[in-house]
Amino acid sequence: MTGVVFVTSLLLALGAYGALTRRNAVAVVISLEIMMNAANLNLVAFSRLHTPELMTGQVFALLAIAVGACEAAVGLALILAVYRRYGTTDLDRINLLRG
Amino acid sequence: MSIPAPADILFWFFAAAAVGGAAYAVTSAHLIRSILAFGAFLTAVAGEYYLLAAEFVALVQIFVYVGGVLVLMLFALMLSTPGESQPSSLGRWSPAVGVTAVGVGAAIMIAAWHTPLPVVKEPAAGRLDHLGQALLGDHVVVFELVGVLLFAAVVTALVAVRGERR
Amino acid sequence: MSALFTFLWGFAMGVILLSLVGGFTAGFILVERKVSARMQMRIGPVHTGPHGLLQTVADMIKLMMKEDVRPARADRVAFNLGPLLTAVPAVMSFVVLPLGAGVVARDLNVGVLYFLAVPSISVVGLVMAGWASYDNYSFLGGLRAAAQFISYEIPRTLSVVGVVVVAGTLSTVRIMEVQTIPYAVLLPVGFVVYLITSVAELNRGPFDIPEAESEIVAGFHTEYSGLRWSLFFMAEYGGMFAASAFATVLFLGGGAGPLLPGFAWFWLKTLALVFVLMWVRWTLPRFRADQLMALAWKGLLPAALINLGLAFVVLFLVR
Amino acid sequence: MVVGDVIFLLGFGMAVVILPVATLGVLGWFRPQLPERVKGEGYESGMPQASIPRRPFHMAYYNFALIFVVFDVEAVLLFAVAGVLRDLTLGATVKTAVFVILVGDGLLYAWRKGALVWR
Amino acid sequence: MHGVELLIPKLVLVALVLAMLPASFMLEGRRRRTALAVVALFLVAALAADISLVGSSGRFWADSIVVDGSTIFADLVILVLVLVLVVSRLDGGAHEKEEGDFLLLLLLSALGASVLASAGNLLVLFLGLEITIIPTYALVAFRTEEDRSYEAGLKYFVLSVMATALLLYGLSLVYGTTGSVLLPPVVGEGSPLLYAGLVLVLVGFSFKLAVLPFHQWMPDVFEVSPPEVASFLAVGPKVAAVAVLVRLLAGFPAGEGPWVPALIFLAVASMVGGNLMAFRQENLRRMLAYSAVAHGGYAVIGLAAGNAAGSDGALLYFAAYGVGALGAFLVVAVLERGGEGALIQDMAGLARRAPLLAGAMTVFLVSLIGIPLFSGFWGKLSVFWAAVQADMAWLAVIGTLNSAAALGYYGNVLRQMYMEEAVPGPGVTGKWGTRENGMRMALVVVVVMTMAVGLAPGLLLDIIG
Repeated sequence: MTGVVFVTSLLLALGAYGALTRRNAVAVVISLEIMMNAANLNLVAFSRLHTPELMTGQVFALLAIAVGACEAAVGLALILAVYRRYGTTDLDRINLLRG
Repeated sequence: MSIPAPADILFWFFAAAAVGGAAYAVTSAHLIRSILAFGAFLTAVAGEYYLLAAEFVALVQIFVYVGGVLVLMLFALMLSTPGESQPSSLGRWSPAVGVTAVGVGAAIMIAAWHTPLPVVKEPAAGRLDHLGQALLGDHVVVFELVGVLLFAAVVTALVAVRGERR
Repeated sequence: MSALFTFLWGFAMGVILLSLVGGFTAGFILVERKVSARMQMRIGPVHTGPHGLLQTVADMIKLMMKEDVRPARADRVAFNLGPLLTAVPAVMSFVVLPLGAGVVARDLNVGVLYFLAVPSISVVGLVMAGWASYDNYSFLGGLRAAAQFISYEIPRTLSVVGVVVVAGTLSTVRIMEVQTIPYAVLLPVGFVVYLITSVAELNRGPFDIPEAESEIVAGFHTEYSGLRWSLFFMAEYGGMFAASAFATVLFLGGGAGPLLPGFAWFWLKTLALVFVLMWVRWTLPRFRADQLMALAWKGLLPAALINLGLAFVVLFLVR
Repeated sequence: MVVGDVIFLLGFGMAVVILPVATLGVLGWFRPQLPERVKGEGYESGMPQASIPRRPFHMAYYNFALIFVVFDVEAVLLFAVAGVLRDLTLGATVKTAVFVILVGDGLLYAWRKGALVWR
Repeated sequence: MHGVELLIPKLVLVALVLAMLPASFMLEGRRRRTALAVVALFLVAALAADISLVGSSGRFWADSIVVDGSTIFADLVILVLVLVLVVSRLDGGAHEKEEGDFLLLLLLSALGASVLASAGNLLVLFLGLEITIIPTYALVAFRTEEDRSYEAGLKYFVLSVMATALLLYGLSLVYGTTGSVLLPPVVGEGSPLLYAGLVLVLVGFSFKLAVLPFHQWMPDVFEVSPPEVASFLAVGPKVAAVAVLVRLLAGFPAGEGPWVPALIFLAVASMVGGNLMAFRQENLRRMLAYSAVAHGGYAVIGLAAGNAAGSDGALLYFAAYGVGALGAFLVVAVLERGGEGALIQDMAGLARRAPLLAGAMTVFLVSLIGIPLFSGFWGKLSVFWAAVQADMAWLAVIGTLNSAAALGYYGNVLRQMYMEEAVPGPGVTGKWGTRENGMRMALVVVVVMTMAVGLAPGLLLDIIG
């Protein structure tokens, strides 16, 4: 199972890198979802380590998938609203706020 | 050297696909390629779930992420490309972020290396029933609160998109 | 070694079912042309082969040998992947489909969910094809197809939930076994909702807004030609058969029936449903876009929820 | 046997992907390939393309897509409990009904906000 | 179910959320005032129920939901917060055409915070946090007339989801290494992976608490969101987060382990950094935002101390700070509705233009500074005292120095109000600066609370128990 943590930490790092460096808002959301998925994979894998019949990890993963979907829906709604006002989804070009 | 079990081979196969997909999704300059790679990533992760005896979670992943979130992203893609499919270049300070991200990942890996984890147990028989019973038993609060969360998400999303274009 | 055997077995089943879907497509296209011709007081294809039976074969050869045109400004990767992403999930869904009593490629314990989840990938292919073609008609067609697909996805899924509630299992094979009374009798609302949504998800008439030729030429596949184009057709006709067979499993008791063997009953029911779908297509006029959406969200979704309530009541009575 | 399932699906999927791709590839050798400038243009009923097919479109698409994702989650979570309701008490059914009502509230909200109207 | 009365405050919130749908017809029509008053009455009832629960405790649904002193305390703070905001909007206010949406989102978020505060396992913790945060994305971007509000909303969203993802990853590691999702976790020996998970969880919560260096979203959000939202964000989610953090950290051995220096770093960085940046702000809301970052740092001192006094102190801190912040943002709301500018120098001569409003603001600012006999003082005293008890007196010293420094920028506002001449132009008029009775009532209530807590802090400490 250590292998799983290796893979997921790599995915987490990749997602974080993307979320901080991509300029396109949709790409940022993709990166964020990659991070959430890394955590989900952990949860499912750990479900096999401790009392698999309780399914705690899998319930957690289902919950996290629901949360991920909600976040994506809300995030894309915000991207859409921003697009309608700024005419772009490029985060670097959306900067009326200082600081 | 013994021949690795099929489960191990498959695990690393899906892991490689997931990491490859994620890496491509994060670095590709074309948004459409990013979305495609993200889809491949999601499918590979679903494969891992299935392999880890979480077939229900795997299919939920396909259903919700590939059939839902990915479609939403394709819709948003149509927004982001007025004119040509513009390459979305990476930010200026990417090397520093890259080093930090690698540092975090490496720290977790090292921690994992030094932590003995329990032996993997056999998947429970009748686990689909167990899953349903857990959702209606021990975790019934979670189940109902997910209902509240979904309601909140509908309200939030619809409030966020409202308002006329200027 | 058993792992390798399973892999090869899967591969072989893939080849078999893919050919089967190909065959269905060819057959159904011919039947549909004949059926529609009768409904419109025409005679349909007659010249190629006896009674025009070889018409589709000729069409297939033509399609194979046609030039594969791709618009110059199309996104190459997405353009090529679009049809594949539409057709492959449609064929993949056949894995859990029991074609007659006990004949199933693989009886997954989450079969019902698998059958609903995997074809939902198709919509990605539709949008991608429309987007990648770099053509106004394709673009609009892809959008319309996606909006329609996702709108009908929810009532469709919910109508199946009702069946699972009553049957108490997610395995397609088990559902056929425990179904003593056809669930179409117990859950009539769910059956109707399932049929309507299935037609709509396949973009078939009267829900063929995405490819309404009088408005947007051929919709998302305007720019496709040759074999690539025929993949879309495979998805449609394969999906039509799969939806009918699945309805037989879920609502019509599978192979149950008097006198005839289960196998025959299964195919009879399925083909009857396929015929109904064709009948509907050539009888009803096309919906308008707003009517289409209103039907899905304000008509079928509440109906599916009512069906779920009905399923709870049935569950109470059965126990 | 989950590993068997995965292997089977992998084999199946490979066959289903490889066959059409191979057919496309092989037939590519026999097909005519006569590119022309006009063939490469987007189809617009015979006229040159009047507008680029990359424009913001109808708001309604988004409203539906946003609501869809949420209800997708609801529907799929119902499958998790639907299979066991038969074996459990009435209380379990009531709990499921409460869940459906909570999310159904979202539908009512969208309905009232006019988000379900194709404008 | 036994002891169901313990859940009444939460059930009232659920009922209100469900009732918002039919009620929004009234809220957005002519019966708005009545509808809002009914909502307020329900909140008062929930509050009364909550207060009557003081001293009792219980666990529900296989320990998913835990009701104890800190839960009741957090519920109290959240309910008071929402109640005051509802009262302040009785006679209108910005976006009254969308009162139903606004209130629904606010109540959903409050419900989430209440759930978060009573989380008994990691799943409910995560879910409660998400129900709290998701509605705030729309609340932050509520002002359609301002482009910038959407920009702030999107940036807030990105950082917040990132924090959520890190938090979820951390939670997964905690579950994986301890084998249980119950709170507090059964740590036993501890292991590197568990500690890595805990650090990730802390990073996730740091974003939500907006402590340095994870504070970037806060100033933007405070600058453009409706003032009611800013005040809610400054207090509600944070007090719930602290309540659950206390429960999470209770499983770990006190005063040792790698997270203690991490917490100390967060505390010192936010206090110093927040105060330094608050000095440079000319915009009143951004100043309040950076000062909120600093206040988050003070509260973290309590967590870092790791003793009972510290965890109670951190909770108390947010309550004591919260009334001041709530009041300050109500004043901001009055100024905004009166057409005043957003800069601190726009408040020049407020004491002459609207003496009672200026007086109220003075009380709030004095409380925020931490001068004795006002609520903020007791918050600071309790966390500093906890630090001293945990042999971290130097932390208390840094904290005290910082409070003294904060006098500078809060004092600047006071100076503008009392010493400077008013610039002619549009602005608030009347003693209170507003003609809305609801707003006046809300201001009076908050002033009274600030003084009452300041004079009798024992009231609050008793609730935590």
